[in-house]
Amino acid sequence: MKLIDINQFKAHLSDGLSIMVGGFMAVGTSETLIDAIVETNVKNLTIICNDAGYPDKGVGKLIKNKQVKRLIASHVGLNPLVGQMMAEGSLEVILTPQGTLAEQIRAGGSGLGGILTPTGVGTQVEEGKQKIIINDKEYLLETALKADIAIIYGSLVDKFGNVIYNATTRNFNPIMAMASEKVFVWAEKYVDELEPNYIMTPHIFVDYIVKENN
Amino acid sequence: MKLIDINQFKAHLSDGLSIMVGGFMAVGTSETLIDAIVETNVKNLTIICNDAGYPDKGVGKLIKNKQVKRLIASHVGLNPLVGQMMAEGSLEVILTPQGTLAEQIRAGGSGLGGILTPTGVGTQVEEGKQKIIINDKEYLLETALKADIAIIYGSLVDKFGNVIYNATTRNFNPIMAMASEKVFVWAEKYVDELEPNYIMTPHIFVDYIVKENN
Amino acid sequence: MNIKEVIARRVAKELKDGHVVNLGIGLPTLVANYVPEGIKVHFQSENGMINLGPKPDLTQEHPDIINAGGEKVSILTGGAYFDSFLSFSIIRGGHVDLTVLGSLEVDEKGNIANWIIPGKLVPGMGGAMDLLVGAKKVIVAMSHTNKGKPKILKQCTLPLTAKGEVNMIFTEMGVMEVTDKGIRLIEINPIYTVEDVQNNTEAQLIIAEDLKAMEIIYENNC
Amino acid sequence: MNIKEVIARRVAKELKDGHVVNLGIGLPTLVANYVPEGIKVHFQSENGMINLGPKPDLTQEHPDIINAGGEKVSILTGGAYFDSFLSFSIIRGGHVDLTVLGSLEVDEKGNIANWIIPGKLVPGMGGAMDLLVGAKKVIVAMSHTNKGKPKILKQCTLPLTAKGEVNMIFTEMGVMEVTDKGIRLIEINPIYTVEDVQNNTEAQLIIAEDLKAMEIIYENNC
Repeated sequence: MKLIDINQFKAHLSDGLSIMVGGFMAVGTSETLIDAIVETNVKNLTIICNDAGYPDKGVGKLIKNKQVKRLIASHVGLNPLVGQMMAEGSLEVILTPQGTLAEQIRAGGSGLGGILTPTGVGTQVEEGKQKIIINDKEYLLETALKADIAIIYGSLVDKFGNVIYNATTRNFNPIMAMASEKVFVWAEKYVDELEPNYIMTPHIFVDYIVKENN
Repeated sequence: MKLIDINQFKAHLSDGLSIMVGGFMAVGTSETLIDAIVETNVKNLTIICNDAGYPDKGVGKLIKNKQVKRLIASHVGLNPLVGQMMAEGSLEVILTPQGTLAEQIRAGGSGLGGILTPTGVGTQVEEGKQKIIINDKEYLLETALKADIAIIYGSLVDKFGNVIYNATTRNFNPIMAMASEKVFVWAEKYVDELEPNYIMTPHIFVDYIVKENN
Repeated sequence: MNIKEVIARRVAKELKDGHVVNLGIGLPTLVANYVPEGIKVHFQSENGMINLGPKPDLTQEHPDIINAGGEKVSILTGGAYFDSFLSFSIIRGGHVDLTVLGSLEVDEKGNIANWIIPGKLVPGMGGAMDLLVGAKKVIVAMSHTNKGKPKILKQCTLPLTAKGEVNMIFTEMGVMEVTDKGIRLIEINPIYTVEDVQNNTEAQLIIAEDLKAMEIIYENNC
Repeated sequence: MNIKEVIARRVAKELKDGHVVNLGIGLPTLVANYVPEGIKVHFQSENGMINLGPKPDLTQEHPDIINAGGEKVSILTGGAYFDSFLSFSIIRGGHVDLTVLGSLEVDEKGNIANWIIPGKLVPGMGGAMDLLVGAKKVIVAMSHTNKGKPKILKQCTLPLTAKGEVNMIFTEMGVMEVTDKGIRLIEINPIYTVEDVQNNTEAQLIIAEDLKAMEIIYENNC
């Protein structure tokens, strides 16, 4: 397990990366790591996140700073900038049902090719997708999703990289930690050791623990 | 939430039921609930369990008592009776890779039609199954699995039916609690209330809490 | 009492003891204020909690505890937190008894459109498509018309959120069921006539033989 | 030292610092006894734990803590428990660096057969099919022959557990790599000649130009 500081985290960033960002309406998003990405000013990012955050919170900061080429999310309604940029053509947005997005990410981290969901059948979401009938019911084949990097918000992180999330900060963090090549976790609180039974993300998914000043 | 006793549990049992039984080599299996099923002597059961337990432990007791028509499991090697009964033709065994079994049960509880796994490609496991190619890689389409009843072993169960499992007793219990019509949980310890952040099976999946003498 | 309150109060009567309920953002959220006495309902929030409690006061609120609308909330005794993945297993897997959603359009086939107005408004579907497909019962709670234009149509004109999933529609004018034969008006707000309701509805309504007055508690005119 | 120990000691040298490792039941389990000094390996058990520790003494053992073979074990500092579903996400998802499995047969295409002898023995595949497909590196650790009959074949005769997934084979006679061109002998136990090894192997071996002596710590003859 590697404990690194913000500058070392920045050294992993480059143009064109795909980044999974944990959080729901920016709760469970590490603003520290987002700010670091803003500071590096890397461009053409693909961001995978439940939503677009707010203009000055969460992934919204990256969007505002024009670092994002493509956003994969389920909801962008609370960030008016997104609608504007979509209309201008300066941001590509792939809207995905929230449950499907969760399944795609988990499939990516679990070595599955994809899953069959009834969600989106008969809507625009089915366009271009394979439909499979099982027991007379139609399902969409939704394929697995992975990323180069995940930034994870842990409420408690131990020195091994084990993570516990508090309350609704958990959201997409655990599955994103499984589906990315390099996983960085920032902690609200750094502790020595966590109770094995209550760990939500085991250390083997975490590549780096980032601490503001190490 | 309904707190019931063993006799009330027995009243839910009948011939021909499909029953998911949590546990791995009988660790995380409620012997109390297994014994109750043995006592009712209901027949022609379909049992879905990771393994066949031991002849006198876990689902092995149901097999020994000739109550099981069909067993869906990943491993039966530690119960010699099973091999014998398979050879005689008195027990149908469907062997499934352990990870696939877990995915099928979770899919059943999650409203998915199935999942695409690379496990089993090029083996007997692929027989009769649809193969789907994604990004030049072959996957098997494994369909969802559900049951009439699940019997769950909780280490700690609160009065609402929330469950926490200790150590390796967790195994298949959480996903089985999601995939069955009626879910019965037996507890090693009955408590008043559990910490919301560490609950592993939320109460909404649990229909009945069974207590030996209520 | 405004229109939203009328609708929320009536929808609340559909809640049954032990129900797992997911309320959409906006009007549907108000339903939680009118849970009938003597029953216990478990509100689920798709961002990862069950047994959602009321808005806490400033001293009680915690930045880690929000609902799907991003508002700070509380959790009741017996509640639990979980991740988004399990949350949608709950939703898609048929473990939610009832969902209440707002809408832009609904039609006589039970189709619903509420996630996009092409070229104008693109909020995204969030969890709505999963809720519509997965919840055992889908209730649409909305104003009957939009600036005088009907929202209950023969056929939705906007891109669908789900096909044939709506079970009931609650508006300030009445209560409707989606049946194989079309939309059936089963309760009417006594301040309107059947003609009023039909005139504000594009779909041809089937009028229940035992049409009842909408069971709402009127405190004043709306 | 018996055959099993020879093999386990040699396999242990493949362990690298930080590796996530899953050991099969039987011979492979012994590998845990010979982790090279100075490195830390995280042993995973598919029934739901990471950082598996040694067998506890009677006062320390707990009925809730077992490995995939059903034996009572311990957990080391930094370890975690999880359910079977997450456990196989770890396995299938490429988060296991190395798995060591025993086998009945292996062939020159990297095929492996170790879960069934039709009509005779039907233990089931347990987690083996997932481990073979998901682990980054697959090591087969087994006796070179079965009652004098080769187990390393041109083509497996028993039903496969996985197709083309084996990377290396460790036996008491030597160490082999599965390559595109066939099985390459890269280390040989000095008590055997190349001819001995080939005579006990059905597949045609490719002999490495830099064939080395098998790096084992001999305490006595086996």
